[in-house]
Amino acid sequence: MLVEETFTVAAPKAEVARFLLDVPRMGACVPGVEDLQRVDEDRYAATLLVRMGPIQARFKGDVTLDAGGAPDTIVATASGRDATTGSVAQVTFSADLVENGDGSTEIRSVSDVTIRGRLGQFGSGVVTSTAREMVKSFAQCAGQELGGVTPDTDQPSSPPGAASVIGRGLLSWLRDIWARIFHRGSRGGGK
Amino acid sequence: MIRFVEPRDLQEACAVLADDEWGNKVISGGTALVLMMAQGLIAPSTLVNIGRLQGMDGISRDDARITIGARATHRAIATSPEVMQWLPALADACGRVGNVRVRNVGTLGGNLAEADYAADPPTVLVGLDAVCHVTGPHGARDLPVADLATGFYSTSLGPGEIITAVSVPIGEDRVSAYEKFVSRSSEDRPCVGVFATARYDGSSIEKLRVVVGAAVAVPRLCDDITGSVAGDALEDATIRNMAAAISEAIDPIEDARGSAWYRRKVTAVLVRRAVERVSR
Amino acid sequence: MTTTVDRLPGVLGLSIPMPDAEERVVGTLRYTVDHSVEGMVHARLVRSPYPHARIVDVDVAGALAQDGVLRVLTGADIERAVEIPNPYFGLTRRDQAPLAIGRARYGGDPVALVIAETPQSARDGAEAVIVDYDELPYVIEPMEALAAGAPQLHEEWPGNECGEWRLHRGDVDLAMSQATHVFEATYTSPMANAVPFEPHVAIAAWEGDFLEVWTATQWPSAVRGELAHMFDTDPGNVQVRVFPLGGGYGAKSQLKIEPMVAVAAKMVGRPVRLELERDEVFLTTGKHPAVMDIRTGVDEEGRFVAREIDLVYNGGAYAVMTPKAVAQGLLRSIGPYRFPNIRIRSRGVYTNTVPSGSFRGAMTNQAAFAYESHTDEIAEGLGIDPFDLRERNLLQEGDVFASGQVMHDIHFQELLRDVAAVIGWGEETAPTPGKAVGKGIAVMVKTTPPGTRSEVRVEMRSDGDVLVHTNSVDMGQGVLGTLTQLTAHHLGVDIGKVRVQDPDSSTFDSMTAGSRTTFVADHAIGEACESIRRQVAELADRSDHPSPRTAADYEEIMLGAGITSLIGEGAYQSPPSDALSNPLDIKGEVADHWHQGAVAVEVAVDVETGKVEILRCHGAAWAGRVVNPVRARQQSEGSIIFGLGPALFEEVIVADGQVTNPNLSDYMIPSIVDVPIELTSSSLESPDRDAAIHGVGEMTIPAVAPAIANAISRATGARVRQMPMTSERVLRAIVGEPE
Amino acid sequence: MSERLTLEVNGDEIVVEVPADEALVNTLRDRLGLRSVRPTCGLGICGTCTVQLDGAVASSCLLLTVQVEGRSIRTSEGLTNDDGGLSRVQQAFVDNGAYQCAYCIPGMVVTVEACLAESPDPSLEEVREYLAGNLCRCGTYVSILEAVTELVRGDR
Repeated sequence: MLVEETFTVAAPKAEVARFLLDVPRMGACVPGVEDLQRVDEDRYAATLLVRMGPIQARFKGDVTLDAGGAPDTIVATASGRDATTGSVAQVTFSADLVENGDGSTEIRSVSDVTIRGRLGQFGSGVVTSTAREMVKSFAQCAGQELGGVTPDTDQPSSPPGAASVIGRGLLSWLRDIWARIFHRGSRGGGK
Repeated sequence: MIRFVEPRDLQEACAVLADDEWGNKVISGGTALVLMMAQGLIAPSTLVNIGRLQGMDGISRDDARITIGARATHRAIATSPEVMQWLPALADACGRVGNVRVRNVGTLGGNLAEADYAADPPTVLVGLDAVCHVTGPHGARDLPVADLATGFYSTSLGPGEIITAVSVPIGEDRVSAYEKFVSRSSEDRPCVGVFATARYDGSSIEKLRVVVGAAVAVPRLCDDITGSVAGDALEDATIRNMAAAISEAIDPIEDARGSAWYRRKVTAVLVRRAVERVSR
Repeated sequence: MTTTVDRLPGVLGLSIPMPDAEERVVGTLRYTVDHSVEGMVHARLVRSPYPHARIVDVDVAGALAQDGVLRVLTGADIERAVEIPNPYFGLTRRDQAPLAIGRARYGGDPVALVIAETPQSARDGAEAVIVDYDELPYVIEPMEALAAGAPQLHEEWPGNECGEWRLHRGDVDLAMSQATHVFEATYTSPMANAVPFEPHVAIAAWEGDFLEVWTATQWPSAVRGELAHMFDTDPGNVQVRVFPLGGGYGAKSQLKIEPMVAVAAKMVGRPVRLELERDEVFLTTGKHPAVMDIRTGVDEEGRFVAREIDLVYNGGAYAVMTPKAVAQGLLRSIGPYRFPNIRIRSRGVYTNTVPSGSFRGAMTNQAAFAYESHTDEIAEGLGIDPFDLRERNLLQEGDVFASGQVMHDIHFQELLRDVAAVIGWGEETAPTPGKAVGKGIAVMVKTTPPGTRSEVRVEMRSDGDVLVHTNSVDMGQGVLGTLTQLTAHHLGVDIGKVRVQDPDSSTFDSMTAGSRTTFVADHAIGEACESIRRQVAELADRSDHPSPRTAADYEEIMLGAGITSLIGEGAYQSPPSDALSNPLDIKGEVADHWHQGAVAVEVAVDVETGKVEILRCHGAAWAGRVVNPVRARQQSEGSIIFGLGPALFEEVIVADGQVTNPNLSDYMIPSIVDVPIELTSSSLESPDRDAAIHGVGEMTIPAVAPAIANAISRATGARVRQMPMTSERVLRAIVGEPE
Repeated sequence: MSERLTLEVNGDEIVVEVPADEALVNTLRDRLGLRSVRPTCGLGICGTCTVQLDGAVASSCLLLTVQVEGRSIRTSEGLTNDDGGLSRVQQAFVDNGAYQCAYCIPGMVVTVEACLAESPDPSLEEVREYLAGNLCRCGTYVSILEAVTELVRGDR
């Protein structure tokens, strides 16, 4: 499934790219990362602790960085296996960096997440939601690391009243909350 | 090897639970917990059984509320004369959870704490302003059911906290209805569940409230949309517009029970049907 | 309701309970899942999470370190093992190994087997096996698998070809060009799972060169033959024992897990038991997903003048029966109608999905959904009543089938009239508030599998007991009871004297499938009993005893001759035919008899949600003669209920190359509340007391989905061409919102 | 770590020693040999592992044995009369041919017994609702309803 997240951070593109290519620093922003260790130039071993409600999975695996497109595009692929549930996770995270001209950079990220095995059967809704939450949490952390997230101007500052709702529709409650916190919009969906 | 602990009282249960938030799990009816253990999704190190603690399964009423012990089964709630008389929509929702075996064993506290989106009672309880009584290592507190679920299978309960009872306000002149829609077998969990309740002042609706559940990660209270709806008789167009607005406002889940498109469609229909049922 | 004509005297036509009825009801009946063998150890599979991957390495050290783990087998071990001369098995193509060798070809393909002292240690061991995979591109959709450059499943079968069959008759192009109207549509059905409640379970034990296997299978003779081939031994060295099955419905056809336990038992020198978990049953077999394009030319009177069919079946990762099954799929796609001009292509395709196999109503459900939906679409297009259009085109006695075969024992008209009468075709239905109500009908024909054989051995003892040995498997249809009744009937003895043994490989039977057993066993038992009658008559002649008339006479004559036991053997072999000798030109005798059935339903559709409620349903099957009315009826009605699931909501969902709903919460099957209270059936009989006895196990299921589709269309005007007809699909069809 | 506990199974006091995570269905099948109790879905959906727990039906796959210490459990084997004869519900199933492969039937029997004990004269709808959680893949539902209808009629 694809999880798309676009967010803006108050830092120039080169600095954002440096951050994303600095795996230990970037990894610290990924919720649940444990034991991140360099294996060779572009490859790291890591364990990712993922919590889906009461379920806890520990994916052991590795992360490979593709800096070939930097600073415009940065791609990281990760895969790991959780022994308890016999599940494997694969994530391809790609980020396009676009400079806004005001010194800030828009990060357009697309994460392709596949979970196979028993956790993959647990429910795509749960997996999508968990992946979305992780990317959002990462975005928030990255924003803080890089000097804060630009306030979002596209979103209404508070949910519209009922009177205005009828007839023109509403953005979702969740989207409202998240949008107000740190980002411009998000989309998750099945592949 | 897994440990099975029979605490003497609630305080001991909370203390054991708080020791290891992820490894120690509370067990009451066991329906959800044993299922996840059997499926290999969780492997707790300790089970804290509150199934034998006294005084957590009663249903009582005073002038202002009905209080339901967390260990009351769905069956007990569905067939309780008090609940049937004062909170018929809750009795209805609990009577339609799973099958007769699940209703016999599964408890209200367990249902709420699991925070499965495809559930019936939370939708009704959120709409009725129900409050969870929670006990934890640092004492007791009240937590509105509306603030309990925070996402898929996730709640705002802290480490070591246990739901001990749920209180539901009564006494107002209100009419409520729960509409459940299953998209596949009759035995399916809800694809969409809609609760509507109207508070009356004489023959006039003073306040209308709608909650959408099962189509969304956590029950969606639609006061932002229904807040302005009041009056003697609701116009058909008003109800339809409101139903359409609610179906637009939710962020529907996609799963084997239906796509987001479909859940919006069904939500609009169910909101209309539920509201029509509560309009005198 | 059971309609019977001219009830035959004797034991045929009586609802005699199954011999083990009480054990079944109390729960003491022994299934394979309840069996254990002295010294037995337990196995658990490790399955590939990837739909297509090279197996680079299997690290078994962690598993072996677990308490109680005896051995971890991999595909590489099997390939190397001298004990297993032929590691590949398969009844049409030997393309499958007990554990994947070199490559995993679908998400769920077994790659390692952990053998341990207890089920729990086998499970712990399986969790500790670490497989290093090199992922390969994969393909799930058959049309993509057929395209150039698609990932290839098997080197030996380029292009992912898994069977292609054609049939043509007359001049389709000319007839289409001259037709008054041409109708065209595409119908699809996904994978479904039979969900037998008892899972696949097997135990294998070796004693020297002798292999004994207890397994929940419908095809013991096939299991025996293939295992003998794998170990390069005589089939006489392999004994396959079968207890009554806790459900089969096709899912326990062919070979499934038997090769795994046989290999494991050989390698560890202990009896090995393997029982699949529920999710593994979903990863083992399923109904063939199918896409069927139909074009039909019709003249001004509504007669079908030409038809063209293109059928693609998804065979999954291994052939199993697909290369042959798609030939049956072709024949079963024609339907019960006359077509002077017809052209059909039917293909099977390898893909990286669960291997498709038999499923109740095999290769007919998919096709009947298509052709009977299409019949109604044509009727609607022409403004003709669907009943009248069917009557005008249905095959009749003496008609020529599309293959050129002259058809006999044909009863489609009677079946159509029966279901139409019961449902009240043409009568207005009382409107239900908020619901659209409509009726639908469908008729189906299923060819019987050609080239099958059944043997029976009947032993008559001087104490009057009669023992029947067959290799027919009881899977709830009550075949042992049916064979008991048939034996008592043919031998003229008391039913209480007859005992039918559980299958033990002592006789050959192609399979318990395709609703063939009653038909063929009747012939075989008749022959065996005739042989005993003859032998007794000869004994009587020799001793000047009057000709035997009753069972008591048998005993007396045998005792008089000093003989304690007489053996009569009988066999039924379906007549040879070269109709399938040229895959690209099927011609001639394609069935030795025809399964015929019809269904009518009445539905109520909630037009706002698309939810379909079945108000009433009636099915009719041509039985010829009914052996046991209660069980005949349960076959027809059970078959309807079985058909409701895939018609309305059952679908194995594949996402990212893996099955995402392999459990009964995400894959739901019909409950008692999903079944209409008014569910009835007819088993139509012939007045001729020598009429062929037809099997009735699958005569209604294929017609269920199209009858529902037609009823939905008549209720709402919306046509759903995709199974299952979920609430969402129906609503999308009503509001015109494509997926 | 095993727990030693006492259960009442089909009227007999039984002491078992089980690990804390053992489901009741496994204790009944594997330790006590009560093979009428069968795991099929493992999710409490199908009903083939139905038992009566203090008279109320429950899925034995969703109960840990340690949870039911001291409680009374009844399976289909325990419903037969003292002389081993079939209970009237079991007999009605036999008489109406209400079984095919029969894997689900003992669970059905246990459920019907509980249903009729709670309400001796249920409506057809009530019976269907009560049995909605007991699935039969062979599709024996019509015969099962006929068996229950006969029992209810016999009571009137």
